[in-house]
Amino acid sequence: MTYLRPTFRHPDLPVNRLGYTFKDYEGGLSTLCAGCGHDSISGAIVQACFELAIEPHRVAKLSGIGCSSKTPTYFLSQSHGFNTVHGRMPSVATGANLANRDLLYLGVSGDGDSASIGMGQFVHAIRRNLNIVYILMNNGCYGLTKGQDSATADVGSKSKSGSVNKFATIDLASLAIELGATFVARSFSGDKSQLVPLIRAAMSHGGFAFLDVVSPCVTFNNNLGSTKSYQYVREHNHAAGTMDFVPPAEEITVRYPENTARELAMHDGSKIVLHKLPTEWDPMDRLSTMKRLHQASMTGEIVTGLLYIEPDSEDLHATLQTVDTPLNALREHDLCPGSRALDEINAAFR
Amino acid sequence: MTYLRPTFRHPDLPVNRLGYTFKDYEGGLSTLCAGCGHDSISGAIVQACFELAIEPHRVAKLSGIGCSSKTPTYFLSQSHGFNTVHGRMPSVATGANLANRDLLYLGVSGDGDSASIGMGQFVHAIRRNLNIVYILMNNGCYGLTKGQDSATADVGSKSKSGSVNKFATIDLASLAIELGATFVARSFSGDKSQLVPLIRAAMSHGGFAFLDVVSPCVTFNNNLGSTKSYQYVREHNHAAGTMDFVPPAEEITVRYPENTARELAMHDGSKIVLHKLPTEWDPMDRLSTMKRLHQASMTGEIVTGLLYIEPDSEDLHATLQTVDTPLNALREHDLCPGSRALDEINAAFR
Amino acid sequence: MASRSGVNDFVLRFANVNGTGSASANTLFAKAVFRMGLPVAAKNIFPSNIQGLPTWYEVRVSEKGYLGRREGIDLLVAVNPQSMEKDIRSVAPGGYLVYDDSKQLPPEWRREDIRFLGIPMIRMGMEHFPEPRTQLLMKNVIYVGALTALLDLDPEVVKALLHDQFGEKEKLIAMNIKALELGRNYALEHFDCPLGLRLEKRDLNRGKIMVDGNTATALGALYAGATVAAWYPITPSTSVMDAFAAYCEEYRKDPVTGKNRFAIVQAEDELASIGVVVGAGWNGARAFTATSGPGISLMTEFLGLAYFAEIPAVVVNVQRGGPSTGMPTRTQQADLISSAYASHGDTRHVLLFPSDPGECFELTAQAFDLAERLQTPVLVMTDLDLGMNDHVCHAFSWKDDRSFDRGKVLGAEELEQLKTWGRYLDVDGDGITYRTLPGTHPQKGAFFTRGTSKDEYARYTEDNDAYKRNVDRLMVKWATAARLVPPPELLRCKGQPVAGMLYFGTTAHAAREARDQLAQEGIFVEGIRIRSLPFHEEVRAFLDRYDRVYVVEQNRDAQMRTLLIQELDVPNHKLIPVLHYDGFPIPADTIYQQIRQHWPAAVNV
Amino acid sequence: MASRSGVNDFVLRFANVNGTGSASANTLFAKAVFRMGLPVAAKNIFPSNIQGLPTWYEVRVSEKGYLGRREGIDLLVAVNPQSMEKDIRSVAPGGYLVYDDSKQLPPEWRREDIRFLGIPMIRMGMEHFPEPRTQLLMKNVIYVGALTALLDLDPEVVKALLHDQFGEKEKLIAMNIKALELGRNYALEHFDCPLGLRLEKRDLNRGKIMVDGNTATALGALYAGATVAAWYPITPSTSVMDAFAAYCEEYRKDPVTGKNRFAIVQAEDELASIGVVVGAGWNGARAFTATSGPGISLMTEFLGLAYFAEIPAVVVNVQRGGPSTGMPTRTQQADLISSAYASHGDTRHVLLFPSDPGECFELTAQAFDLAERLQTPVLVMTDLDLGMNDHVCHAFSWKDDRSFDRGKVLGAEELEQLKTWGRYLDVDGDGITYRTLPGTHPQKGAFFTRGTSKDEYARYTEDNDAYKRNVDRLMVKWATAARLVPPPELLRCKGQPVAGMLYFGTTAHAAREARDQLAQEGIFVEGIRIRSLPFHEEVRAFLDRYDRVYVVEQNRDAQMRTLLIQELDVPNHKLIPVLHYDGFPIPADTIYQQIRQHWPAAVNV
Ligand SMILES: Cc1ncc(C[n+]2csc(CCOP(=O)(O)OP(=O)(O)O)c2C)c(N)n1
Ligand SMILES: Cc1ncc(C[n+]2csc(CCOP(=O)(O)OP(=O)(O)O)c2C)c(N)n1
Ligand code: SF4
Ligand code: SF4
Ligand SMILES: [Mg+2]
Ligand SMILES: [Mg+2]
Repeated sequence: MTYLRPTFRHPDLPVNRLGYTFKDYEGGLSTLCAGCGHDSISGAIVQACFELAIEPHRVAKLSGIGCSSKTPTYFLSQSHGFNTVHGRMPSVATGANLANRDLLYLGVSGDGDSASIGMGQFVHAIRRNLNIVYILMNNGCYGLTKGQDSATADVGSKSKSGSVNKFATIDLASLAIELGATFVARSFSGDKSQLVPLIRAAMSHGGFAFLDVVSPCVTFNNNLGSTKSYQYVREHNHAAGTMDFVPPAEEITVRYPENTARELAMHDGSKIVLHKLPTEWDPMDRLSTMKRLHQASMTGEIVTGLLYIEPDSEDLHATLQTVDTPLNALREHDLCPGSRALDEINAAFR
Repeated sequence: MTYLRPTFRHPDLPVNRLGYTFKDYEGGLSTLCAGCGHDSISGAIVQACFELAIEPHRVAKLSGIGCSSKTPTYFLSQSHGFNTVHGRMPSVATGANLANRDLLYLGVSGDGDSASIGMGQFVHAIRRNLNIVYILMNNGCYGLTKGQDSATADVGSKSKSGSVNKFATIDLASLAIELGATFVARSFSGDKSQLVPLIRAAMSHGGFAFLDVVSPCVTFNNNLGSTKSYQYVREHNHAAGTMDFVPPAEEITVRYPENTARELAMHDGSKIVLHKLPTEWDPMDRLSTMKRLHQASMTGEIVTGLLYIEPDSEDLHATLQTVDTPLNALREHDLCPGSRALDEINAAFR
Repeated sequence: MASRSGVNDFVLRFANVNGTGSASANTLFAKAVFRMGLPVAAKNIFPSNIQGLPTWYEVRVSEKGYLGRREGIDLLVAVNPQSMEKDIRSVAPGGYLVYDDSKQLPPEWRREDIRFLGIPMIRMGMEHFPEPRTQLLMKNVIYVGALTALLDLDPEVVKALLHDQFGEKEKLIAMNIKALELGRNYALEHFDCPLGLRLEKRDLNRGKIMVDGNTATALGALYAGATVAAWYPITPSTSVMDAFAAYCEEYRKDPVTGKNRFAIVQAEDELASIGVVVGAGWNGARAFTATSGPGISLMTEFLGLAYFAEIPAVVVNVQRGGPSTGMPTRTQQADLISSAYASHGDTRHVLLFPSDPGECFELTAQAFDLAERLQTPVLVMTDLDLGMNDHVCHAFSWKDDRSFDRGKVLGAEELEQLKTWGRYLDVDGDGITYRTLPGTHPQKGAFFTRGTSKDEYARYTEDNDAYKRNVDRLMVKWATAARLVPPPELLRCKGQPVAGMLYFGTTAHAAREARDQLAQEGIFVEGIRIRSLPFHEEVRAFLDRYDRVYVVEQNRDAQMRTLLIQELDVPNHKLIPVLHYDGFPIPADTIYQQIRQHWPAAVNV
Repeated sequence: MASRSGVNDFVLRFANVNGTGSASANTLFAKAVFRMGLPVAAKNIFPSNIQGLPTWYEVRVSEKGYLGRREGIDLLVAVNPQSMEKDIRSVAPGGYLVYDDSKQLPPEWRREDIRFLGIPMIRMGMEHFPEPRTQLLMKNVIYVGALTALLDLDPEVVKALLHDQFGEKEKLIAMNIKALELGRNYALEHFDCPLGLRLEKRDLNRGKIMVDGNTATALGALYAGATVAAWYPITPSTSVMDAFAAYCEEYRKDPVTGKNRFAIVQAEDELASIGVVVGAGWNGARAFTATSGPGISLMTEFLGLAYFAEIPAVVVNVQRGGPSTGMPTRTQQADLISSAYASHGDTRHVLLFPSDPGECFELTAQAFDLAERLQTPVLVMTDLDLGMNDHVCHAFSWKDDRSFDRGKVLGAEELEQLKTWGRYLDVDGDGITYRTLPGTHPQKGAFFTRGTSKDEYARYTEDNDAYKRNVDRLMVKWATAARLVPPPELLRCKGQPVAGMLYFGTTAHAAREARDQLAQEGIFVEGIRIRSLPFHEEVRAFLDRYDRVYVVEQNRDAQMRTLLIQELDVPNHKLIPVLHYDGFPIPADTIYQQIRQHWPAAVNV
């Protein structure tokens, strides 16, 4: 059952640069539990797309399986979506991206989907620097199968059923940095003011942009003792990698005091302004970030913000040197060598 | 076709503490290419087992698929072996280990086997701290399928066919450390003096002991331009994490000058003596090692030696709190609750 | 229109919102019927999400013991406004609608042909209970209370159940009883109680229990001595491992050290789950996994390895609606071919088909014996209906002198005595060879296990004759398996049978009912319930007896029929498919209709 | 004993060590026979390792064009001491052994019934060439030289081949020609040349080429416009992608920018390979992967998704010996069931069965049309024998006005004009619905693709009727597929046929030869070569014509027979299995023998 929102549109709704209203970026009614963090992330995606004035139909939404992976039905209903199989969204996204380099690829996954069954594909999508915004809705558990611990659950974290996780957590952000990911951020579903600019920045990045968004599961993992509950995350959130995202059209209106901000030019002409560098880590220095993350993991801090960025990274198309025209737009005469060539080929086998 | 070595045994052959000769640790004749690095590693395994005086039949050898994964037939013919499926040895080893905690588990894999198809299982075996010696015979290519680049090939490395690898390498040792592996070392098939003590130390470790051994493929990846050729590795090998391994039976005969050596007590009473700590990194400090490895990857250095160790780690059996008796030795009366209990159980369903 | 009536024979449906605690109230109702000594079947029809979507619970009461699903709802309890309109339409003419009338129904939803019994459940809940969560929960108990009056469900039985359920929690009990009384009194005051439909106590459940198949499966594994379990969560198999873990915590602790005589691993995916099972099986522990369709697909490569390297493994496949992610919360029997022939190359796997929780217990236990005896994977094929719904069945039983059949495993002493031994040498002529476990003997019995071709002595070979000898022996083993698997169960009929009807698993109840329906019209059909692949010899004998055998299955492609033809080479024209595959459990009527049409000339009694 | 003799009709085998450059010398020989206008078949029998193990190369010359494998070696060239003893035993009585006598043979290896022709190849190599590597290589050319004399193989043809092969590399050519002459002269001096067995030029290869199936498959994908390819290395399919990449480098560069009109990804495993293909297919690119059995097993889950979500995908399955890792360097046709019904639930996939490289080219190209027309996976089923060995076949041809059938894809303008559109709405009644590609239109045509149940408008639903409508429509599509797939090929016989013989793929040659053998004894059998699943209507008609149809296949479990019964519901008793599954290509004699035994009364001419 999908509940489509009424399509009635108020004439006075604000529109963005391309004339789209906020509603144009929404999707079907969510069937997630009331209060689920994932719904907030969907909201942030809608807002980011609205603000960036992305043409909805130029986005392709892909996901695996899980509550998180259902969300693409709940935003951007004018975009094609693909709810693939559990843990294998990265490969499907890779194929889709290769077929048409001109769309914006938005991948949504869960911690079960990416850190367990999908680990291999996650790692290799990073290695290929696939051009995708990869949003991980991280609740430390398997929501859709009723709350088992996932591999991102912290040691000692307690789930609603009372079981205590005994295994080390896998920090996918840290892992992504170790593997050479070119854009890595962490955020919290409850902090839209941080999340929206991060999504916008990720969408402007020309490579694998990973967002690990802590997103509490209200039904199975929002209890006392859980390190992925709203309360715990609010108390331990250390929003440090703060930044502003400035699209090409906008001027930077605020000036920052020397040495506290740094401007990065993105692929598409937009800019990222990083703050507070000296006191934390350098988001352009892999090791400094990893060090910070490892420290944080000792203290139970959740460090959020833009963790690492390599602004001019080369994506898979660059590596494979594909033509600029989307491959799916090539026609017979572009592709088929024809009978003359076949004669030559035959000759080699005589 | 397996060629068994002649079983004739010379009466004067040296024997180890348990009375086994070197030959007792050998296996069938290798069918690998002459000069293949993997054969040297097999040799090092034989030597380490001989020196440690391990009872051959108390070892279980497991592997995936590949030239590397064939090697378990070429050593320890008195041990049970299992050549499983491609990339999935870790899960089979996990099951085997759970069934009988009393054997020594020796896993052999290749870079194709572990870094590509096997990535997910590799990561999760580490996460569970499975008690196994995991030897990766790393030649940067797929030997058995004729030389394609693997995910551990360095960017820019050239294979015999002339193709140049365009993707970032995955450094499995670095990855293992990031993931919390409790014993991580790197070595070179051509450096037995380093490799043998490392294998001995790994065998004494009570958890996941990972050895990334660079092992040139003479047939497909030993050419000029390859960063996994004998020549390249010899020239760039930086053997730094040097150590001695001292089994419980032996006394430490040499004394090391203050501050240049450090003794670590292992699970089984043996000791590891680490050298030259101050100048390189601290193998008990994850971050220092990762920093060193990342630096090395910039300069093309291959840092070998004991990279990281956490001597008193808890293995999977400890986490799962299994009984001391191997599970496969439990009998009906240990396992079956019997008819009385069943009556109670039935009552709950009335 | 006359209202539906009848004693101990009706279908009732509860329409709720999931995540609102309705499941326990609905189960309370079904369990109370069970305790009144009546055959009852309960089916939970739930959506593939966690909270807020429509969910239904169907209860069939049948004194005759017809416990398959029956279409046509006699009484519907409607508390979900979301689905109310459709729910109202679903009641059979003459039926009843018990609904929440806290808010008024839109007049256009009214029907003349059913009786509307409005009860302000939500309002009553709000009036009598302070907390919002309690209000939500208690409205469910209120309708159960109303049903005690409307259907003559014994309120004392319900109260006893509440006591059993909450034990010492007096407050909870009091609250529930209060809600129960509220509902009961409201019904007694406002309606003529009981309705035409009603319950009367019987004593038909002696020696019986009411339990779900997954719990029973878990118990089977517990009793059979499974020590290693690996799994990956997937509906509808998850509760197998939940139950197994819970029972292990209770019955498998070392009494002295408190340590575990089991190891359960939540693996990173299904490939790893089956890998763990194969590794443990290779190393001599009884090991199993539980999964559903997508998991089976992912286990395919490993199942081929286990077949060819001859390693015991038990896999529970709780089937759900396919293909692909399909209908994860609906039931089907559509993984027969993908399970039987899982993996590339010439592979065949042993399948077992339990039909009720009692058999889930027994066949799961047997699966471990068979897997070790045959050194091969054994798949226990249940389905969502069996696994997740409560079914009435015979109580579990276990003989205390029953021992595990560990199969042909050579110990150190036996190895000492053997002159020659070959891991794949068929000394007994049954296709089953002797294996050894790692660590058994210092000099003897070591061998190398692999998924490639090998000779009798486990040596790698590419020799074509050796390969052929090996795969031919596997067929001898397959024939041996056919002698070891549980025999089918026959369902005789009173008259002279004119045809056979073959079925398996959860189709059993509907098949019996359909047989009786047909018999009433003079069409006598003998039934056979298959319990395994390979097929037992008796299956062939049965098929030989009839010119027509209706093969009843819950999938689109008549997969069991394919297996029958492939394995027994019975003439295909005589196997007539009777199919049902919409995701709901098969109703007797479906079988009846499809068979009936083949007998136009039959006397209509 | 009389020596074997005959013109243009014998089997020759080369016994070498792998990794010693013998493959190119052996191919040189076979290619020279081809250029002499003679039908020739070459089969490489190699071990599953890289260097140092025995490897054989078998060449059959048959003026009658019998190019299947034939047992009985007439002449063996033995240069591998490791396997020499066994090799000598393998020569048919009356045959010849050309061997390296640089070292003396142990006297006990001698046989009286064959002729020993010793040539000191290694010694000659060492005497005439300085470098060790060259010595190793040239000894192979020396024996080819000897064969020019012994068998009347035209040395000029061989020289021309060397020129073609080495082009400008004069030194290499000179060296090879020197070795060739050395061998030739040695033979002329020491033996009576030619032997009884010999070659005579004919003109039977007009319009033909000699090529391996994997190269042809790659060309098919190239010509069909495949732009995205993802794969994971596995024998024997690897060379499909090697060839595809090489041809793309040559024919698919943008002439202006030099950029690639293709994207090839060596994926991390087979799950990812098929994932990439599914993603690309969903997004409107022609995409494919190539793999073998273990890969198919791993692709199972994704194949189910592609079936149910209806996404075009082309998968080349170069079958090898199973089960499990099996015999990776041997051939079988044993993945039929695992490919046809890959995945849990009710799934069915389209299969195509090419029988020679020409068809590999053509059917691979067609596979892309079918996949897009039918919006479903299409598996091109070849095998190791076809894929990795050189076969003589008709030259590839391509009509320049041939266009790609992209199937029912709606563009922006069509969407504008449509009032209603449902992704899964069967407007044409053929079960095939209209799809749209991402990014097509700002307001219209967006939909959500999923592996779960959905309604005609691609909306998620758990409704049982909607589910059933959908899977029933898939069966309508399956019936449509049966009309679109390539028809079978009939193999008529001269007399009045008494039975049919059904086969496919690489069995074609052996089947023709067996038919002729049987005909000689008065048993006339009409052949039908299947080219697809679902089966074309003509297949049913053929089966209806005969009481007995021999189903010839290279697997143990008669998998094609199962498919025939399942899909066409033909009476199973009339389908008689003729099986061969030892890993070698099926010889005509195997078919002949198995059929012959059913006709004891037949006249022996
Ligand atoms: C192959 C396979 N195995 C198991 C499942 C069952 N399954 C569905 S969702 C899910 C876990 C989802 O967890 P996560 O990705 O963290 O998403 P969440 O629901 O927590 O958002 C699982 C195991 C499946 N659909 N497919
Ligand atoms: C599922 C599956 N896919 C592919 C293969 C083919 N295959 C065999 S070995 C191998 C790669 C081996 O590479 P690596 O692990 O690095 O071992 P090496 O030969 O280099 O030692 C592959 C892809 C296989 N056996 N199984
Ligand atoms: S179960 Fe958890 S993750 Fe799933 S929708 Fe509910 S709150 Fe969200
Ligand atoms: S191909 Fe390479 S890895 Fe394989 S045996 Fe030869 S040298 Fe070793
Ligand atoms: Mg989650
Ligand atoms: Mg390798």
